[in-house]
Amino acid sequence: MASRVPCPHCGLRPKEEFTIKGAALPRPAPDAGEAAWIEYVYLRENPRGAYDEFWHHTSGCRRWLVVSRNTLTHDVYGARDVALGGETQP
Amino acid sequence: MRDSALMRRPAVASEPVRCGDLLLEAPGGSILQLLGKAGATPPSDMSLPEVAGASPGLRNAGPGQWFVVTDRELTGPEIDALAARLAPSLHVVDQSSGRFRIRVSGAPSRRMLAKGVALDLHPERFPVGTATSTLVGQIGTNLARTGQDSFELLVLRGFAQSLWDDLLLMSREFG
Amino acid sequence: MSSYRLPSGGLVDRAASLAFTFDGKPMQGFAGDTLASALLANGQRLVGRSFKYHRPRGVLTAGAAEPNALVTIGTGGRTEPNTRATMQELYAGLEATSQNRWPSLAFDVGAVNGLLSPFLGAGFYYKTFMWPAGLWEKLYEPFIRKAAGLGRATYEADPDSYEKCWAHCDLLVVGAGVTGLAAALTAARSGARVIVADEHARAGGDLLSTTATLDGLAGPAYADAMLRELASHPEVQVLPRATVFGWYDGGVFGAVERVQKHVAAPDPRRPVERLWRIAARRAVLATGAEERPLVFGGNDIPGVMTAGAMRTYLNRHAVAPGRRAAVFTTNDSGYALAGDLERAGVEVAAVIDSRPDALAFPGLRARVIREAVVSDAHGGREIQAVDVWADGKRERIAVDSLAMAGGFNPVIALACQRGAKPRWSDAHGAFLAPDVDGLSLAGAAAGVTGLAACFESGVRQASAALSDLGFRPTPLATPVVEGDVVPAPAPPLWMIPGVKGKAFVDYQNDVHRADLDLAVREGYGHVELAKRYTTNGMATDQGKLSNVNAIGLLAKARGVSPGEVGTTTFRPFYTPVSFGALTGAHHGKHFQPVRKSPLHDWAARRGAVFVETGLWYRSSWFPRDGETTWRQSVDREVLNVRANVGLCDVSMLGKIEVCGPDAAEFLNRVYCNGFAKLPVGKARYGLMLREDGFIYDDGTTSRLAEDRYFMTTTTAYAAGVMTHLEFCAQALWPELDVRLASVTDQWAQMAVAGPKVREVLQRVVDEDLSNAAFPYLAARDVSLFGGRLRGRLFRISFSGELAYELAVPADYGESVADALMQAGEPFGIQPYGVEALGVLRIEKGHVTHNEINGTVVPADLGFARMVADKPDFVGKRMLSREALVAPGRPQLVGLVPLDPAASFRTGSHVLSKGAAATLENDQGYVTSTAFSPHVGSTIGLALVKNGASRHGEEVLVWNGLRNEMTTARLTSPVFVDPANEKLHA
Amino acid sequence: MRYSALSLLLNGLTGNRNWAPAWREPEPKSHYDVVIVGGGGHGLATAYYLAKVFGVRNVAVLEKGYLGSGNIGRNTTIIRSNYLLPGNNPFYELSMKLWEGLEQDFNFNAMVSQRGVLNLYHSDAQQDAYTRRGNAMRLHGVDAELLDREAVRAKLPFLDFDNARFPIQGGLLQRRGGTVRHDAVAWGYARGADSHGVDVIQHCEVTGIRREGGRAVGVETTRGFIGCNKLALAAAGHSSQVAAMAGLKLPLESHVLQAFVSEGLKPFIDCVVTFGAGHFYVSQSDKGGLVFGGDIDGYNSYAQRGNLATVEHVAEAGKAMIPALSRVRVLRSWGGVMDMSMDGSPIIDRVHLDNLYLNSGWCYGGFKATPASGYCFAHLIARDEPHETAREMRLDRFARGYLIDEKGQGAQPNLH
Repeated sequence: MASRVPCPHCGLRPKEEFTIKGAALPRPAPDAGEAAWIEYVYLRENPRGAYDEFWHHTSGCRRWLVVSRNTLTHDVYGARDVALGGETQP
Repeated sequence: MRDSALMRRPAVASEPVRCGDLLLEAPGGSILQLLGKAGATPPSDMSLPEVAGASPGLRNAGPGQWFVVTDRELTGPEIDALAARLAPSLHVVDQSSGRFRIRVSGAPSRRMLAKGVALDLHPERFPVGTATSTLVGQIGTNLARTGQDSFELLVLRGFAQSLWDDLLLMSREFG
Repeated sequence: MSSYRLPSGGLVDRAASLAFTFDGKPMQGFAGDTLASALLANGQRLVGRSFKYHRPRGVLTAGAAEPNALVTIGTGGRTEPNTRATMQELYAGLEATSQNRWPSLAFDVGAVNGLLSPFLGAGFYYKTFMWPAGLWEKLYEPFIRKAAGLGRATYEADPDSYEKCWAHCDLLVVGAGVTGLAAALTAARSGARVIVADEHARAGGDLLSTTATLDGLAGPAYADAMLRELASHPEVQVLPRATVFGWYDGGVFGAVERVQKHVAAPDPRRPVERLWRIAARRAVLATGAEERPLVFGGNDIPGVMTAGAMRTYLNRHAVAPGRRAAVFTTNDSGYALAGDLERAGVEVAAVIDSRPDALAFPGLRARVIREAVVSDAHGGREIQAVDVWADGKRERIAVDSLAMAGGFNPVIALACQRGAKPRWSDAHGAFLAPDVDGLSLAGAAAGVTGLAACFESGVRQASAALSDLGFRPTPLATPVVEGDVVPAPAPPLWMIPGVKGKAFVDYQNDVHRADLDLAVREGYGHVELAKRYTTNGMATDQGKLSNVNAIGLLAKARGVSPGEVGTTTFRPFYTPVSFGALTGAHHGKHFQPVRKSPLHDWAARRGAVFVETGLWYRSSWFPRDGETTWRQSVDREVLNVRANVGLCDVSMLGKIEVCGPDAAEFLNRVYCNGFAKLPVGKARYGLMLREDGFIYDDGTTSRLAEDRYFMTTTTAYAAGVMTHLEFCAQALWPELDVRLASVTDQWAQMAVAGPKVREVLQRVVDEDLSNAAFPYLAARDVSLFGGRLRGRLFRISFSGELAYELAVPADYGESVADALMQAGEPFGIQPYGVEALGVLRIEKGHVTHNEINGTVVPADLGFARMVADKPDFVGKRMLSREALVAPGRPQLVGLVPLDPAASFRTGSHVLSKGAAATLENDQGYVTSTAFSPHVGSTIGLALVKNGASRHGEEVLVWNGLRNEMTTARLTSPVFVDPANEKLHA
Repeated sequence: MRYSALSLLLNGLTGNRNWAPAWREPEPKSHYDVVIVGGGGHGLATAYYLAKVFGVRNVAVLEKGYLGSGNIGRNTTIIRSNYLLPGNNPFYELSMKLWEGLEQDFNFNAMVSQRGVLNLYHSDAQQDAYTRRGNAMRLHGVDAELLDREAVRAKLPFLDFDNARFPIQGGLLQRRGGTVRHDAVAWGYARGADSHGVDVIQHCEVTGIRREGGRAVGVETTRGFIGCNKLALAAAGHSSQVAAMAGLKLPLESHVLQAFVSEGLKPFIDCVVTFGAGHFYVSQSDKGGLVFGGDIDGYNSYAQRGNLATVEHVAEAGKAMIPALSRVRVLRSWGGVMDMSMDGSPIIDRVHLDNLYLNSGWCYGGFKATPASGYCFAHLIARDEPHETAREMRLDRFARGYLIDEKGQGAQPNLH
């Protein structure tokens, strides 16, 4: 995928500028049950298709993005700043 | 020790280098990093009166963050004054030693930089006055276009010599 | 050896004669020749030996698909095996050597394999060589390996340089034949940014070998005119000698430009190859078509080549294929060649046409044999005759060259590299690729035939792409083409009757027709299995010529259509790409950038020995005259710190400025220990966990102001911690107002340690450094040199001595370090390196990433009480899992040998005394070791099951790798000053 | 039909027209004792050992593509048993021992070639880590040798010893490691399983798992419903999809790992070497191609194709290790889809349904594990008891914290 990712702050940037973390999941509340936490830390839908993933623009604006893309076709639908939003399409 | 010789030693001790029409320089001066809340707008008063005499430039460094670069080295009180005025919306971090500034100018600048920069440096895509952070080869930089054929790069001090050497290598064919 | 160069014509420069050698034999060619055309002009038809049967092979094509004419070019570090003679431009002094033969090309012992061929069919090796078991590596395999392979690579380093470059365009046109040039010019005139890449030295494609005219101009002249206009557009870049080898996601194409592969002595200021990453908004694939060989017996004998190749050598290079040729064709294209041959004075013995209804070709003198095939070619190192089957009769015709015109395979590789499936078209008799994701095919690559139609196709596809992008395209008018032979589609001829000899499908891998039959018979009939079982399509040409023929033959054998058989997967690289090009300038010392401490030169001046630590170079130790081993230097440095005072460069520790009104709350959540109440002016050791509960990193964080902290991280994890903090700030708790800046490079940081440190430091620092005024863990901005410089001072200690870390702006680091050394001279100050620092910290029982290895929790390292009872911090919830609190976890201990003269090494395992050396008995492992001058022996830190409760136990330190066994005692991990009196002194 | 030198000779003399098919192409039956989902190396090996060792012969292997179309045919063919942790080490050594007798066992020459696997180290810290690992291997009786710089130089003089950014200090050598012709492993197991009565069914995609009560009673496929007493999943790369059909969410991400082959060369390098200062490993195939690879691309993917940046990183590391590679040309790249697990180690376990068995999470260790994976999985299926070497490869280890984390990277698959 993702030879280039549409950073909402920097525009299309090559993959090598990014650090990828994995599924863009919300962190459970501190007092959520053990099951919720184990699911958050370890279990993954791992879909074959549409997927939201955390990418960090390490060599660019240093913002964490949620990159929406397709794991089968490698189409990138868009990327938004995890805190600021601002979805951009490629 | 109060009389010790205090010498500023920049990361790369080099005279300007010319490769044909290309010129590589290290202008020195000061570099301040401004930290705002993500989403903040740039400092409203662009004149930066505290450092006005140092011909400051403002460089985008990601949401809510900027670099101020000056050709003259700022004094502690000048930085303090600027920090005081910008507080609390912006924190000022002195990076004059932490980043090293390199100026590249001359007609082949864009062609030379394209060897390391994935950005489209076409003047309509990356116009004069724009700055952004990006890789030059393997090294992260803040790249600004200061003129049609001139660019400035800010690089972590520790990588400055490596970047300088890389740029010389990239420039060889123009010399 | 007679010359086959025609007396006139062609695009070679007869004024520029170039001398070269083949297998040491001097030869002459002209500028404009490829190595292949020059060899043919010199009558050198035998060029190499095949992979398996070592059969004589010659030039088969005139392009990138060449499977046979592979030679080694150059000598020494410039040796390039497997170079396609058809793509290599001739230059003066070129040295070419044939491959896969011994002792010589003409007499090759390996050719005996041909006699054994009945036993060497597809997959024979899977069925034998199994007995006795041990002989595979010893006997069979070395023999096979020696016989296999093609050219021999050099072990010498490459003297030339390479580089990479990015390029951006609206439209990328791949291929600069008539289609590509028409597409590019359409785009150029529309104002788009255009890149045209062509793999050949000279753009023009078939325009360079056609005898047709366009608007009255000869093909080459017409191509040149188009190129001239392209060159006049500032936003157009034409890249000759550039092969687009891959289409990657996000509209990125990879291309290799052979910048200086056609010169004997490359200009050192320029690369020999340049890797282009082309980001294109749209692309037009105008890559043309490969002519399909015909699968008859002996179709590999030198002198047999594709008709298009023969025409190229004839018309473009002015090289006759022989004196008496035959053309075996399934379509009209063979007639164009036959006509050109006759015009050039080459006798055409026959045109053998597989169709019953072939039309008469005006002006052709040659005999045309209809509804006929060539069943076998005969000859050894050159073709001598062909057997023609017609009307159920065999006729032998003497020839010295044979052209095959088996129809065309559109070159669709790039279009299909990203998952698009080619589909079989009966109408075209070929596989075609769909237009996908902004890439469209034009001209012969799309199954179009004829110059005019290809031109139109290029214009049309470019116009469509430009419209998509919002341009108003300016279509070019199609030129008037005269004299072009436009072959109508003809059904492919897969299975030729009457074949007696080996009929090759994959020339280079020696896969012949019977191999495919065998694969089908044995259950490997799926196209992918057949490929893997027979190796069809796996040679350096990646099946450019063989794949479609193999599919046709598999279809015949299975009784289905080629479409049902389907193709194998198209993958990069379209043609092979050198490591050099893919590497660019990043090799040798430049493999990775160097990161240098601001005190690097300072340490170098003092004789430091440096060691790579990640990208950094760190000063390891500072040898003095008379010291012969590193241990002597390190022991001295350690003792000097304990007795006097030392200075160590710790600038490479990660440093992060954490600012903002919520910085305290933020830190309280990222560290597992409490940070909310850290007072201004104080430092605190902090432990950061991962969300899974294991320790991530540690370091000291100081509160410089109410809303400003200065965090340090380990060197190795500096970048990772910064990224992690940004994740916490942006993704986990965006409601917190916290701002982060990496200041690692802003500060030169020096650890100054030892009982005499205060006196030394006080001479440089303006503030009062008395214990009362600047107590243990004080951390403040300080003024230096009477107010001439500002710095930061932290009273923290990694060595266990009374110690400070002083940070000053990096550009002033050397001056300050010099001043400290000068101030410390009366107190015996010495610089010490990371080795001594390591000894000091092990003596003190301080952990590093040797111990924080990603599998330990705070309690394992004795930090259980640091874990704060607070509502939330990263890692809190996973920390209480069963295995993380169960007994038997590895715990940090110290380790001393019972015999002080004995030693042990890091990485040794710990066994209970008397226990057998088995994995089940493994008690743990040694994480750090050092010779401790303080203890007087080697000491170590180890992670041992329940170690904290086993102090005093004797164990065996087991290093089976080196056969070193040492008896040792488990101890407290703190070897010096367990009461921390020195820290507070 | 038994393969032997004699059979080769006789068939050669009769024009190779009498070779029998290597396996049947059976129609699926309506019910089997065991249905294995996935006709790759692990699924086929499982079927082979179920039939041959454990006497369970009424078995079907369902493969959605052609036989061996998954990672068994997409890897870099390396075998080794140089593992650190007790949860892995004995398992991979079992695999090595099975490799050592495999060809005679299944009568198919898979070209098991114990040419040695050398892991280079470039720093004291790496030497320490390899010392710890080598000693763990030795404790289990696995061969391991620590070579110093000069010993490495004597073995491979063409590595960069003079101009390297990260100088080579030495290496950890496992002489019994090496390479195997990957496709032949699939074919050998398929032929062997078939000869013991297993139905290997190609082009049969599982589209659903039918459950009744707490049991899986069969699978819906593109060729109809197939019932079973026990259902075994061995679909690495796509484990999450198959497990989801049974309502199970796994601690896995699917990632693409690229691999490469160069043009064929005369013998150039005679063992497997891994670079310690970057992601690169290389060996040479019997055909002469240098087979090499590097790190995963880093993002979740099912596309079996990779990114140019990764290609460049691999090449850079390659030339940094062997400068003479500069003018060697890379022929082809491809991508395999890995089950990357949350601790970098595999899962062989019976899961939440009584008769559902899971084999997944192989990361990039899948090929070398093939024989032991098949053997241990067969053991578990046949006996409902984990094999002693695979006891720690449980699914619940993540929840309970008994991780098998060789690299200590934690719950982030792309770091393993």
